[in-house]
Amino acid sequence: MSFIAKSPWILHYDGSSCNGCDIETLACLTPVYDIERFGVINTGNPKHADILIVTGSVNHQNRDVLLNIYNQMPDPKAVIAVGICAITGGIFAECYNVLGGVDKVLPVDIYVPGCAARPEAIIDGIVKAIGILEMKHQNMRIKSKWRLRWPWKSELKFSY
Amino acid sequence: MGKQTIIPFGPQHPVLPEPLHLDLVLEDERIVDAIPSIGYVHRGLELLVSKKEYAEYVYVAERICGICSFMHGLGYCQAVEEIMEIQVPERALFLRTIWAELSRIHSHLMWFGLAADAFGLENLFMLSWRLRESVLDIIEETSGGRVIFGACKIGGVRRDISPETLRDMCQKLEKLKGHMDRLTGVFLNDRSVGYRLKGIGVLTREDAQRLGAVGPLLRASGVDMDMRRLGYAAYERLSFEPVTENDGDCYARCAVRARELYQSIDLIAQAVSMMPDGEVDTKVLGAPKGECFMRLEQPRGEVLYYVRADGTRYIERFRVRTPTFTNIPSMIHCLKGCDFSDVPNVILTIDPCISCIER
Amino acid sequence: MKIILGVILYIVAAPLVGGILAGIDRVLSAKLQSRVGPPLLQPFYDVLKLFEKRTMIVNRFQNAYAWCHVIFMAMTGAFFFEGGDILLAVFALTLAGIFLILGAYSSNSPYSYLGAERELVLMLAYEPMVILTMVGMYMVAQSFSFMEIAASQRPIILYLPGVFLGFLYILPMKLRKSPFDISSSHHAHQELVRGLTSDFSGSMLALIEIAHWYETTLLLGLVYLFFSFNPVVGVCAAFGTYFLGILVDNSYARLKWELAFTSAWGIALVLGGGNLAILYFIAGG
Amino acid sequence: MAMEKRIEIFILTVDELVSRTRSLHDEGYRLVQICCSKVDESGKAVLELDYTFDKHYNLYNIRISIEEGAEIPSISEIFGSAFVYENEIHDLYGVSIQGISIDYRGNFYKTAMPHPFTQD
Repeated sequence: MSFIAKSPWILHYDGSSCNGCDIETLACLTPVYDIERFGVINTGNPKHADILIVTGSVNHQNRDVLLNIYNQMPDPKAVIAVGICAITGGIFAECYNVLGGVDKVLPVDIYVPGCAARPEAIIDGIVKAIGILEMKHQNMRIKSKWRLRWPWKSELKFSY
Repeated sequence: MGKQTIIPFGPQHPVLPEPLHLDLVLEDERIVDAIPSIGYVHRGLELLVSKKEYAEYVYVAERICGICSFMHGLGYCQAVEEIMEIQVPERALFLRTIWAELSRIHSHLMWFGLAADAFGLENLFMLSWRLRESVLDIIEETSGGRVIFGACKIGGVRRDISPETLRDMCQKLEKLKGHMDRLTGVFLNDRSVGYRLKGIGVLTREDAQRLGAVGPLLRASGVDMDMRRLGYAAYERLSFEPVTENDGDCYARCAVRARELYQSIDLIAQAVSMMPDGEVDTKVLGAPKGECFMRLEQPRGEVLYYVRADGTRYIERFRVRTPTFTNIPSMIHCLKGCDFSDVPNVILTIDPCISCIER
Repeated sequence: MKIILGVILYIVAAPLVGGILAGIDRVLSAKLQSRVGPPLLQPFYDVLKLFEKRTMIVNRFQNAYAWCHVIFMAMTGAFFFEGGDILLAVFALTLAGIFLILGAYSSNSPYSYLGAERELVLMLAYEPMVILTMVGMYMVAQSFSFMEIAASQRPIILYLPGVFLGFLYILPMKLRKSPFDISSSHHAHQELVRGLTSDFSGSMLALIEIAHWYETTLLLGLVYLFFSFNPVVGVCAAFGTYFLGILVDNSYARLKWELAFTSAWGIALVLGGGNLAILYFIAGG
Repeated sequence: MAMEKRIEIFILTVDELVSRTRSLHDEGYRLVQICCSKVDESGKAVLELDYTFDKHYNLYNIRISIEEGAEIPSISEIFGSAFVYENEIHDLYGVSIQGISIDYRGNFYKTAMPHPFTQD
């Protein structure tokens, strides 16, 4: 078991959601649901995050923002699409400005259905994403033959 | 004149979960200009009227915004009912009022949490959201949903609330009042919170009126304007006074919302005590023809719906002017001249709802 | 030989103590917020996970600065706990802080830039009080050596109550806690995202976190010095101070840098300076 | 206070818009919204702009009809908050409005297609 399973840090991006799934995602952090039990922190900073939670569909303007955020997240990382809008576009799929679900832009690992997705479902999605993160970490380890990424092995990957 | 820095604020930013983008021009830590740019949430749902039938469009209207979802549905339904001249049963009107006020409580409690988070008091954020959960429990118990509950439909409401549940609801809300005292007490009396809120982002009465502010933002500047006075739903028969404060700063906006929480609980108690018996919906036949403006008071302020129908099953034009949209000029005005560390406070005390702005 | 062993022991043990303290902090904060909270060892999981992650850097200087930050932080503690000169330790601590600021400056992100600026202001705010603390300890113990201060049987706290209170006041600035988590906070819910550490990721962030644990241990060590006449009281006071910090963290809003600066200088002047002046006159008279 | 029943709409020409708006402003009215809708008038597409004002909970509507692509004057000098609506109408309907106090020049909404609300 790798440590990534013990401390998945999330980053929440609101695509073009109606706020319903957003507030449910935030509600996961609060006392009744308290997702910090699993070591989850809402980082707010892509460079620190392991799991990207996207609510709402993708449109032409936030497409680049989403890609940018995803590219700034260091590997291993997972993407969760929360809510029906993030999965297919939902009720707004027919709108002219909506491209569709998040998977049009990013590889999505976990789909959490619902309108709005309930906090229990979101927590379940995050726990499932932990499994995927661990798998991705194993793949990285096979490639690099290192269990830990040693600090001096860092790469110049991102610049402004 | 110091060196100017431009800080991109959003669209992804931990303080504001929603994608508003602001370019803040800073001189050291002082904001000299703020340029908002929107469109990250723009879906164009006003055009969906040509694809969804008028009765089906209620679902879209509810998803304009997930926080005041019920009120958006209510506004749309009222506009269509107005055009079609439908008499909504009394009981349905009272139930609508109750759900609308529950939405207001849940929205304000959520706002208190986000505001606490903005000035770095994590503990208060957790407390407010914990109280909010008890309101959500009531909403779930009565309607089946937590944030988007689809209780409103053209001609009435979708389900009835039994008298026992109504009684329980009143008791729970009465109990909630005690917890709210603690919450609002911290907001209004704590010294460090007061330091972050008092005198910050002042909007004078004249500026508020000139810039078209609405809702708690306007009432905090001393203007008595509350669309509930129009008497839609059952408000005509309930007695209440709009809450106003005179300072126009972030603290006053907090105080307005704090007092509105109690007002809402009081309104619900009044509505429950006056609740008539009878049906909760009427049959709707035909299609709307005509046009209508409908205004409601949302947690964030006055919202206006314009519906124009031509007698087919599809509405011709639907427009919604949401409170946050008209509060943008006030927000820009307040941001200018304040500190960078005040930006989250000022933005949040406007209570922005970006998906409302852009629809 | 004994010193070398001691240094090695310190370098291994200090982050463990700091990490456990951070874990206690998170559990206690969660309890104060009526949540269950993470496991006690969560900070260690976090840091080990960060080592597992790929590290993205903006430029190579960043790595060097992060390394210097943690090395100097560890060295400071080593000076301090192995009986070195506390004045030297305090200057090395400042240097370690400067390296983090340089690291934040070296990335072009406006958030880390502003975070670095605020950290500099904070440094200006707390540094006078730290120096006054050192001077006060010298006046009481007639030595800058940690060993001699710790060994002195005089209850330093009785001579320096004002200095101690002033030191308590600046402690949240060094520990990055509310009300002074201005430049970088534990919870990234502020206008600067994570401020100073916004642009560090993966193992570099882990190093900064470890450096923070060293710093926590070191600062609690300074608190211990005030009560060193009785080791049990000293350890209790150090932990008590930390818990007080958690309590304050959970009950205050984040203040602004102007207030942090003026209040820290005011307190340094009144409490610290006043205390030293009284001490001087009593000693002189 | 009763609900607003049938709405009163005053139909004006483009030239009268600014002067009427100014007199409403002086009478203490507040700008509630500006709304644009596309209507077919005997086979020809016409844009109708509704300017809604409010005083003491009473709505006052001004409606002007223009052709697509026409130019109209801005009222943002009179009502400071008008600039958001005018930018919106410019971006979504392609109406060019002269002299908006804060003019985004088509960058307020960045949509997939220009002037989506005029497309069929």
